[in-house]
Amino acid sequence: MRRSHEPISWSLFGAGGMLLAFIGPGLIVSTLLLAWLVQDPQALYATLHSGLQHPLVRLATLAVIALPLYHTAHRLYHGLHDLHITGPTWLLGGVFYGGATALSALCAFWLFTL
Amino acid sequence: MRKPWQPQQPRNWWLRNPAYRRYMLREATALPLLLYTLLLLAGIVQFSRGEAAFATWLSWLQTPAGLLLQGIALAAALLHAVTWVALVPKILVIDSDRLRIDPRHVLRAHQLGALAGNLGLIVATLWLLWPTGGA
Amino acid sequence: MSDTIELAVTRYRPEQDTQPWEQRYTVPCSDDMSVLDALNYIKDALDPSLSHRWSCRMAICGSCGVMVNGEPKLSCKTFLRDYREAGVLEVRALDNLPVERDLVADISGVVEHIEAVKPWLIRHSEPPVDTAHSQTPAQMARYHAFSQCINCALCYAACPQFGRNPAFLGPAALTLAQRYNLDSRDEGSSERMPWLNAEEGVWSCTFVGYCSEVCPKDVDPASAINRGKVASDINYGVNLFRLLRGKGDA
Amino acid sequence: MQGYARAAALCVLGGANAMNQQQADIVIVGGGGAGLRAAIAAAESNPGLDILLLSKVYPMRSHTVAAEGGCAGVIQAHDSLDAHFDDTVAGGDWLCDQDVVDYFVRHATEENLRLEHWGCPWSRKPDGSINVRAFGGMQIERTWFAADKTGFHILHTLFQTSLKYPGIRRCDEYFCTDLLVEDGHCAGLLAIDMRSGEQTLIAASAVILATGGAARVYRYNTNGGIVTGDGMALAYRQGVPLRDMEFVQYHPTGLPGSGILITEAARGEGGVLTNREGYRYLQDYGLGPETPPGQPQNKQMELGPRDRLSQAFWHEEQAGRTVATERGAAVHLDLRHLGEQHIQERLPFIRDLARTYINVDAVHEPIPVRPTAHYTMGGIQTDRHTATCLPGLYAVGECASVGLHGANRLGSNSLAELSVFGRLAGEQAAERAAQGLAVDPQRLRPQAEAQAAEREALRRANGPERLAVLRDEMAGAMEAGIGIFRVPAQMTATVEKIAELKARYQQLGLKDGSHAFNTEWLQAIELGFLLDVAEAMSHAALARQESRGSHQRPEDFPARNDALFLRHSLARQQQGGATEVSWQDVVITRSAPGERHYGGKATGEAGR
Repeated sequence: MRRSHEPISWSLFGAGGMLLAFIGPGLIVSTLLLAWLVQDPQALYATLHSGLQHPLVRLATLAVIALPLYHTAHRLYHGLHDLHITGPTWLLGGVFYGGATALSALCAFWLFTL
Repeated sequence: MRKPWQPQQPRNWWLRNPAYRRYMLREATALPLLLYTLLLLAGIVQFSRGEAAFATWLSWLQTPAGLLLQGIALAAALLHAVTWVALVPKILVIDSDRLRIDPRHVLRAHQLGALAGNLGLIVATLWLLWPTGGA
Repeated sequence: MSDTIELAVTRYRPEQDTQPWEQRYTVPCSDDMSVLDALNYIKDALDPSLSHRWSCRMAICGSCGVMVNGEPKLSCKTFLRDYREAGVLEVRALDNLPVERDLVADISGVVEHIEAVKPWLIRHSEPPVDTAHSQTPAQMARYHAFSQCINCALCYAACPQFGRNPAFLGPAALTLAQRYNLDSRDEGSSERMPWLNAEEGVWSCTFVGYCSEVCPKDVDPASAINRGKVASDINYGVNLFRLLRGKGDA
Repeated sequence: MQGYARAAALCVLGGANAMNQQQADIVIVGGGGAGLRAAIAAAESNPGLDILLLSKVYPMRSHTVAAEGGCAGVIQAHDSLDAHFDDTVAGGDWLCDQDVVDYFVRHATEENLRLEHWGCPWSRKPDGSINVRAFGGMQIERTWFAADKTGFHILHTLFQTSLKYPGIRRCDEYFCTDLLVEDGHCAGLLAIDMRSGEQTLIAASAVILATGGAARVYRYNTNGGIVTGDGMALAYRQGVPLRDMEFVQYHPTGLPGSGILITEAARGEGGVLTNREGYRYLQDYGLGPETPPGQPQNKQMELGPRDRLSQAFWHEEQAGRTVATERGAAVHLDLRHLGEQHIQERLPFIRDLARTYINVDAVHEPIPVRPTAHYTMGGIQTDRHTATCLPGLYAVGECASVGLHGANRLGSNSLAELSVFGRLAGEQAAERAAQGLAVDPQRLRPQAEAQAAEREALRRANGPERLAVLRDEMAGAMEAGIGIFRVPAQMTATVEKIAELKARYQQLGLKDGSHAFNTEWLQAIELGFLLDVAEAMSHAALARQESRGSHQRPEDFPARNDALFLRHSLARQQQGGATEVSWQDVVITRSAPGERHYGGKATGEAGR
């Protein structure tokens, strides 16, 4: 029996799922609140900007983007299998997990070059 | 003289049973959550491009499309949170000679954690908005 | 006793039929009649050519699994009274398995999967013949639910991933591997992990969870498999660490 | 009906001569506890052997799976092998072969421990050691248990353990129809591959029959549909005697209607039996004095032997003191005083069964129960090493009569028997196989083909008689004539009825002419087996003119008669088909026949 490398993606999926369960709904309510309540975007920008100076905050922000990316990519990748939508593994894996990785890397780049 | 009938799983297998439909709905939460995550990612991009760009992103949030996406994502996130937390005690089982935690406690801890995490985030946001916002 | 119910049974006779078809039977319906009683009534009184498996009629031998109105059920533990409202009972062979004939599914593939995972107690050394291993009730409780599997294969009929890919070891086999891995007397988990670690092992499972819903013995295979994922995950990490130190097995 | 005609035509065209052929060193018929244990023993004693385990169901479906209460073996410090010996011999009303009982009690514990080493989840005490419970007729607690699914766990442990021996291969869902005898030796068998309907000749140096009991000859029984006496009939047809067939155990607590088993462990744990008036009637039948509910005393009241308890029910029913239920007369098995926690821990399956099948929650209501046919004490006559008089043929488990149970089996002795004698049978067969006594399958071919043709003829039979009708008439006749109490006129009527049914069986007509998984065909063959077993039972019952253990003739021979009948009955099918009953002496080594003491009197006996 050949060892599967699924543990990597499953771990990321699990971390993302847990994160989404713990802060997902709260996060969405928060952006809705932003949309409704924010009256001074400049002040908000400044507050966020100063907050993001701390590397741990940047790391946490990266996690909030990257882990849900992996989580959703994992579910959608398996969802295609469930829907009998097939394709070469390298292609589908590349699109979903590669996409999540690429976007996470970009996110990291933007965050750490602020 | 055997000639077994080989059934093929139909593509729409998941429509045939309520349990499967619930499963597919749970899995489908990933789509709006992905789009929402991309929206957040866009926020970071805009943020990195400066104040004005960030304000634009904030205005995107208020467009009907932005609100719709957030509404669907909120429903998805709630469904995800409920189904996820319910499954945790079946996966995370702490039961060894040295340490045993009742699965009910594992469940309760995660329920409280999710409640605290989400409500805490909302409170924090409100607190963040208060001085910068109107009040 | 004029009370009756209709059974729509999916027939398949390999020597005559090219594909399954439906045959309807009207059977008496009383409060304590099981679907198995109805099938035996058909066999004895209406149509001896109907084939189905059964034996113990007390939900312990695991022979009589069929689909009843689309759900995998032990026919001996499913009662006509619960379908009076529906009027018609659709009975067919277990889903996801080849159909040998009528309601007889070919479970040989499932049994092969069960055999594959080394489902026996593995010890480095045998204990003396006149002593028992010690095992406290708490240690037994750790695997006890997973040892209750009767191999009825309802969980395989419930599992869309097995339906999609019959190479998937599936709920009962993986649960049995976990049953021994979690037994305080066993020392063989390293021999079973390769089966869990494989794509066809725990990693084909997407936690649909329906296997645990249909299990007539409350075994909870979904939990067993997903705990197996945690075990496999840790095993992967340990193996990676060993590889990096130049003595891995992958 | 056109389909049937077309199928029949196809069968003729297909021809009956497409016979498969296999060879093995040992072939074991039956994949229950005894068969699996024999296979493992053979593989362990000689790993080079080719052992074929053939079963008409997947092994884990075998009826061992339904045994609930437990498995005997002396383990407590204050218990002794002598005590187990005495209980077994007295329980069997001195019809046990005492050398066999001696061997059995000496090996039972060892075998239970071996099952433990193989992973059997025996219930434990808080300190992690083996727990035992009280059982009927046993003076000290020595019944090992795995909650109330002991047979299930033993069977699955053995099945799973058997998988690790490369020497053991299986033919699952192969139905053995005939034994093949060449030069006075059992040289193999003929079987139907149920999935294809093809006949298979299997040649072997040794054949072990481990096919289980035959309680399906009765209308109301605790047994699964597969328990049809196949092995008994296979041996009987080869002239091997069936021994002590008149002794059929009625289990005192089956569910009314279905006969589903409610384990004796329910009483071992402290459940009590009451009649319509709520009175614990067992004290009126020599089993008293009444013990406090929930505090069972060994060998008293509810922990008396099964034959006595079933007989007490019969008397209560005659006196009109039973409870009328919609499924017939019953008494109440009351567990309520044990409390939910104890019931859930020790008797979860019983609670589930009662809830599912009669909508009674044992925690809140008493369970209605009645005696139902449960176990055949008799079977294929073997010596104390499981060999039959036909060289090369061994028999073990419920299908065999090794001489252990006598006139009444004690609960929990039969699960231990599977291991103790299953192992012995496997080792004996391995020894024989090592001598290379295999017959060339080609030589068996002519007789195999002749027998296969007979089976084929049955598949195409188009007489007027209906399978289900014959089966039900047989079951009714056995219930009436060879039940808990046996009355001469009814017994004679049953003997005649079985003869009539055997004649009508020749006029059978089957509707299904197909090959693949043709269960009508298989059931017809099973009915043939059942009728042979019923014949042996009824003739032996008629011949035993005394009352002993489970064989009670209150009208004509109400007492035990050691002078004439301290002997095993041997029912043998003669060449012409007639049944002849002869007698064999019982082996008595150290326990002279005495009175069976239960209830208050048991205390005196327990000391010896």
